[in-house]
Amino acid sequence: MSGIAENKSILRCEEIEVSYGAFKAVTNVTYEFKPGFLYGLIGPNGAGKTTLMNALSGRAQLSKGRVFLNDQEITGQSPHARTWAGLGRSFQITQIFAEMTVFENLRLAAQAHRFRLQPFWRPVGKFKEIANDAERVLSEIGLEGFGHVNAGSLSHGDQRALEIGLALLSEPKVLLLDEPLAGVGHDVAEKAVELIRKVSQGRTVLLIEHNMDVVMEISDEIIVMLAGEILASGEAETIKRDPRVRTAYLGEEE
Amino acid sequence: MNAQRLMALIVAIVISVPLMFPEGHSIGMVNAILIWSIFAIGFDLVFGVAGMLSFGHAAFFGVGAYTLSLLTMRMGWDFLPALGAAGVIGGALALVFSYFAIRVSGLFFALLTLALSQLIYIMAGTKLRMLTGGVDGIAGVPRPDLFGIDFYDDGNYYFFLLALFVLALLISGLIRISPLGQALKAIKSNEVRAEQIGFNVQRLQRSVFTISGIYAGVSGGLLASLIFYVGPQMLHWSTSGDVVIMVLLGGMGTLFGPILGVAIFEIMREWLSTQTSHWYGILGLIFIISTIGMPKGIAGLIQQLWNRIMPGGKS
Amino acid sequence: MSLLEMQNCDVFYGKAQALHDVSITVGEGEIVSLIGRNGAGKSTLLKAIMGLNPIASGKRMYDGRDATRVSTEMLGRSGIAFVPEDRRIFATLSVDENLRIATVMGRKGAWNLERVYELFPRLKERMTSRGDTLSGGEQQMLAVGRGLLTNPKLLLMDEPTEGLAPLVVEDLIKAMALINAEGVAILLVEQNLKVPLKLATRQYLIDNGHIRWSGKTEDLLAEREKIEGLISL
Amino acid sequence: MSTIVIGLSMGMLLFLLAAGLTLIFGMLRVINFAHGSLYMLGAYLAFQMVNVTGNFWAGLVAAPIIAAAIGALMERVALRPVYNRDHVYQLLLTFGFILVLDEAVRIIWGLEYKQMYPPELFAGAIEMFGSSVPSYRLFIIGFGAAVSAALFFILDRSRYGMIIRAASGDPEMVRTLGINVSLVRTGVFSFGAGLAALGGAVAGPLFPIELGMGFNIIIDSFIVVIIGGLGNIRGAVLAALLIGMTRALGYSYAPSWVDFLTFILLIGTLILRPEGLFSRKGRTA
Amino acid sequence: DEPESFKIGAVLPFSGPYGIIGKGMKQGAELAIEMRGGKVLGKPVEVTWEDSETKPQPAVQKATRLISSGAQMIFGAASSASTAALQGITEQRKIPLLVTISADDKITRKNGYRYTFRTSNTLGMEIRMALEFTKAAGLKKVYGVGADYAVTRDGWDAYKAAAEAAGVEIVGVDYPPLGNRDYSVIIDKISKTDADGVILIVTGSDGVTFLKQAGQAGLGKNKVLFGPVLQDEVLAAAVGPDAIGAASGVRYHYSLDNPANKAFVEAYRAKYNEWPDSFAGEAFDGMSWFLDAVDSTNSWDREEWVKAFEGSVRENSVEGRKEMRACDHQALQVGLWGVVEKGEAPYPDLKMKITNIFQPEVLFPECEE
Ligand SMILES: Nc1ncnc2c1ncn2[C@@H]1O[C@H](COP(=O)(O)OP(=O)(O)OP(=O)(O)O)[C@@H](O)[C@H]1O
Ligand SMILES: Nc1ncnc2c1ncn2[C@@H]1O[C@H](COP(=O)(O)OP(=O)(O)OP(=O)(O)O)[C@@H](O)[C@H]1O
Ligand SMILES: [Mg+2]
Ligand SMILES: [Mg+2]
Repeated sequence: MSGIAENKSILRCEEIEVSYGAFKAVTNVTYEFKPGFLYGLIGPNGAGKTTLMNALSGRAQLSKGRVFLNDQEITGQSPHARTWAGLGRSFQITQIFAEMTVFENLRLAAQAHRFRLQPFWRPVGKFKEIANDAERVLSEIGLEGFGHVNAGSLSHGDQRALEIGLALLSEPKVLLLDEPLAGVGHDVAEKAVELIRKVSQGRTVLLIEHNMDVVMEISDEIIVMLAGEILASGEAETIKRDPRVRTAYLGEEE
Repeated sequence: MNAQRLMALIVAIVISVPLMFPEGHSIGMVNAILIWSIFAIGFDLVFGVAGMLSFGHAAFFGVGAYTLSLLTMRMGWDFLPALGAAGVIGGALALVFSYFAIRVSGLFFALLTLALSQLIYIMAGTKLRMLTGGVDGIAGVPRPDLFGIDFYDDGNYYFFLLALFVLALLISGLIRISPLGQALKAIKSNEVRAEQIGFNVQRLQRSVFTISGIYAGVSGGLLASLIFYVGPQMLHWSTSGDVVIMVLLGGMGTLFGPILGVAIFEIMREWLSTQTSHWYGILGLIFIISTIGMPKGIAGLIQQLWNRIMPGGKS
Repeated sequence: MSLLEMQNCDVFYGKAQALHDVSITVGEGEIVSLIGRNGAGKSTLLKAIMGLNPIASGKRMYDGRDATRVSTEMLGRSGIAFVPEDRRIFATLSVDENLRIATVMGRKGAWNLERVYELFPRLKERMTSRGDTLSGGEQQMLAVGRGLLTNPKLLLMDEPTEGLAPLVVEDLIKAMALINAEGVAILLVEQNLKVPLKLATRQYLIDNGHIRWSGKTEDLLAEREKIEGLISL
Repeated sequence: MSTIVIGLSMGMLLFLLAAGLTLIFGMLRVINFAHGSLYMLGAYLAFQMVNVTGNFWAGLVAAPIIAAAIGALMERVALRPVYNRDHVYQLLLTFGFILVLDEAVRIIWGLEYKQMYPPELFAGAIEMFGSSVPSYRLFIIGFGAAVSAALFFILDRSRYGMIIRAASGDPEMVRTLGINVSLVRTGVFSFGAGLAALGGAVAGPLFPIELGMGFNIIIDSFIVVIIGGLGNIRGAVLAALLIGMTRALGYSYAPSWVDFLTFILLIGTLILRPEGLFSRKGRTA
Repeated sequence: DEPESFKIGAVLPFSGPYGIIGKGMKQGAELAIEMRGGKVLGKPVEVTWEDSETKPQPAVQKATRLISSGAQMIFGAASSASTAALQGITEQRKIPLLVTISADDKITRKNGYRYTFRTSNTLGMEIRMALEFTKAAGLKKVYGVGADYAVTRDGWDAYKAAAEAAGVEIVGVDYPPLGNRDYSVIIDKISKTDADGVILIVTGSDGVTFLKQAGQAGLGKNKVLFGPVLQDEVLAAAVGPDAIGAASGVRYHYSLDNPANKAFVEAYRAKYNEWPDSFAGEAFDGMSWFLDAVDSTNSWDREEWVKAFEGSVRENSVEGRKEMRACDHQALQVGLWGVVEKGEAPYPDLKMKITNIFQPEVLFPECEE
């Protein structure tokens, strides 16, 4: 178990529900996330994992329930306000600034984090600190040589790495990662896992991943969703053995 | 030197024609180019940089023109404060528009701004006619009265306009490369991501919309004083259409492109119309051909030619 | 006889060369896999086969004929299907429409709507939802289902298991084996090596736009060390 | 009561004017500002046909066909190269079309007004609810209903709508399915152009046929398209009827506010339900 | 130093829907110059024709350029908005502006624009003609329809007050928007009233649309449709047979029986092979008159021209006597009123028949601000 284990929760959702018309993508989810923990969120396709993340980060509207960050209620706040409050995320379907270079992508994230009001009286290049932030993360995500490449022409796997980099730059207390390893080559995946481990130091991470080897290995606690609800949660070993999880998601082990 | 500088040079040449030929007949046209350029530069902040297609800028342009005219003619204000007020009112109206319009995006944004500005157009022509002079407008809009210079002389007025133009260009150039400009580009590129990294998207959009409303208000006021007249035609959506066309023709999202677009548009109007009575059709053909042949407008073409002439000259 | 043959292909993005002198073949009814690290050029090659990336030099032979100049839609009509890595679901179409559009050209074969819904029951549940509201995994299923519904002779699959739950991956692997058994050739790109190792008979290893190695799957496992040395860096 | 009949006819007329735009706008995502010019062209073509053959119906048939051919040409030559660019470039293009079409009409038919009359069959007026309603108005109601039914059948029931919607998002992917996207696009644009001309031919007997006649209807048509929901034929019919009724009532009680009412309706729709008042599904994400 | 030539800058609509106005005006003015031997003050007249696009900005821009390249006078602008815009620049540059079509009353007013002269009708006088017609035709109940803008509203108010004073009952009034597309509801509404006359204060295609639709509903059968500028030959041709019986003010007409007009019509038909429309007639008239006034000064001083023109009287204009009132630079003249009737060759199928000629005394009030 990593980080400072306090009893107080850093992120908490109470009976939240997200519905689209008659369809409920998330129902009645209540959970307390403890500071410093790395949570693995698993479940079948369409179980509502991404939607839960959307609800936490403000992209999906709640039809019921409340969300707290650091005991402050953030229900109804916009995504950027939550980012400012310390909630960062990556997306399952890559969201980058495709027409801009990789460096510019990162610099944007840095500037969004540094300035509440975006200055308009000085060229962006004159702000050394944000360039430094961007450079640092550029090497952290292993894209050193690619600073001047247009983000849109990166290969799929490299775009996934950039995706994480953008989330990191807002220096979040709570980091939500939606399938960061999808499409990342198996050789690089090990490095990526290391990266996740590293960035989870001192922060809370919620990780959605279908790669069971990774999830089981690095999670402090695992949450299983099914049909919009939390089916089970607990340590890796318990979850692995849970018959309900096996039939709904994992399948029989070879 | 790079393509940017080349464009700057072309712009500089076009706008300094009156300096080289002070007796020429081009001053009136260059003055109009300067004024429309201010409008287009400001418009491109919204259109080219932030990626919002507005069909409502005619409202800010026209309202600026009315503001200046009414304040100077009916309230006895001096020109400069009235011009400032034109900018303020243009910006304020843009801010009001943005509260309605920013809730939707893309084509819906374009049509909502269009509808809002048409409402103002209709108002000005009918219900507000006591104020606006109705369909026939108000004639006799004054020019500045400063330092004892006769600005009613187009040659002198040119310098006044040139100063404002340079100022407008500098401010817009700075905004583009500032963090604000970069943030706007980010929103254009990917709104979801921009919001997630912490940009207050709506506030940023509102602010750039307001800034360009100020540009539009000021340029509208200037146009009224250039032609001594203001009328509801300036509020009509086809005025918004004109500025869109100019910016597209010149190259959206570039600093100098919109100016080139304005220049071509105005020169075409002046020159072609003296050549043939079929100039509308020819202008149409030019639009069609340049859309097909110049994917990024004149600015793009210059960039492309530059790259061909100076291979490997990456900037 | 080989169904598809790419001969000495070069592909560029602008001035940057992404594929160098690449040659591969896929036999009738064969599963071939293409592996390589991120940015190696796998997707570029699949798109080149589909006619979405122009081939600067080299040849595309399909079904025994020179198809270098054949357009994407003609390739599609003559039985090549493409499941792209970023899914490319039609956002404004419903799930059902996303599938039905693949049947418009009416190629005959074993696949029809019912069968796809059987393979991915989840899609049936979401039948009327718009494509862009689907979860990532659901979109992946949809992309695969759409590819199948054209009843192809050759299926190009770019990371088809990305984002799928383990159970669904198993179903998909079974389905691929099945359709292969029905005579469809598959060219498979996968990061998750388990899948190609299980399914493919032959492997191509691509790195930096060059084919570095090709051979039987058994050989790949046997010569593993030597092959890893072939990959740059 | 007669106001309702007239309102209905105004609505159907609006629908006929806007149908081509809905189609092109909704399906190709092309903001065809030249719609008004095609409409005008349709009126002139119909006039010409009537002049030559003396038969209204000949004009009603020939005008759309010729305009469709011109539309196909426009699409092939000019629109095709710009699909994969930002949609805004189509603005410049369609503005160009306006000028060229207007010039062509000016060269061919000159500046004088032209006129057309309703066909014999619908020349008179019919006494209804204590007013005499021109029977041509009743023809418009019937004809509009027939056209909308046909369109509904062709578009919503057939797969063309589906293909076009898919292609407007990702044409490349549609091509991989073996579908000839450009052919479908040409078809849609040319069909839309034909519909615009049909609108012009139907409107010919009601309005002066003149060079400026296309300009005003663009905005009207946009309003119908937006309120109805992009590319939604059923929505367009309902929206047109709604606006027709609103206007008819407006003209009876407060004529000078008619334009306001229409715009307020549009603004309200855009703010409250940007996907259109009559779109079938709520928009998601 | 005298210039080489007498330069006239003409700013008229040539492109777009109003091109027809520009064409008529150009032909009329050209003939006026030709018939005086192409000379003024002994120098050849040189006209530069510019397209105003019916928009104020291009109009002013082009006028500015014309002036800076030496134009001695500006001729034109068709729409009142463009004319108003031109007044700003001509006043500034002290260049005479000759207006022969724009009808907005504000263009000529007491102590208004020193350099603007209008030789053609004002809307105010045309409204008064409509009033005189109402009385002459014995209409008792009148319904009004006006395009919704300032000039028409003012005109209507004036008409209403005077008509009521003369014992005419005003049944109702509607102001549909300018550029209105469909009058059918209003027509239906009017048909249900017992009005015996309908005054239409609309121009151009709005009037055409109304008459077409009114014809289809049979409105004209028992009501007289009339208006200050409702019809002329051009517009009647656009309406078709439904126009027959509509009564309207006429700005100029080729059928006027006086020697000057006969000469003009003959020359015009010889040169252009068509009947002069009111744009051509008014332009011819204004241009000849102004150039005569210039010639009479024998001077190149524009102030002299202004002085000569104001107060000048033209006994033999194509419309009879005209007098350029000094106080507001508006030409006093008779008002022509006519009705659309079927025409026989060589006349067009539908032509105006002049039914009334009203004297200036009843049409022009005292000069007022
Ligand atoms: N905006 C929306 N409108 C309608 N339905 C939606 C919307 N967003 C999500 N859904 C539905 O909600 C369900 C849950 O989606 P979600 O993306 O949360 O799944 P997930 O657990 O992340 O799955 P995966 O592992 O495939 O990514 C899906 O069935 C999806 O179709
Ligand atoms: N549209 C593009 N424009 C320019 N360069 C591109 C483009 N797409 C890919 N590239 C470059 O071509 C190379 C090969 O990319 P490709 O997408 O084929 O890799 P890949 O093997 O599929 O990788 P991944 O496993 O990450 O999907 C990469 O260096 C990439 O940056
Ligand atoms: Mg998900
Ligand atoms: Mg790839």
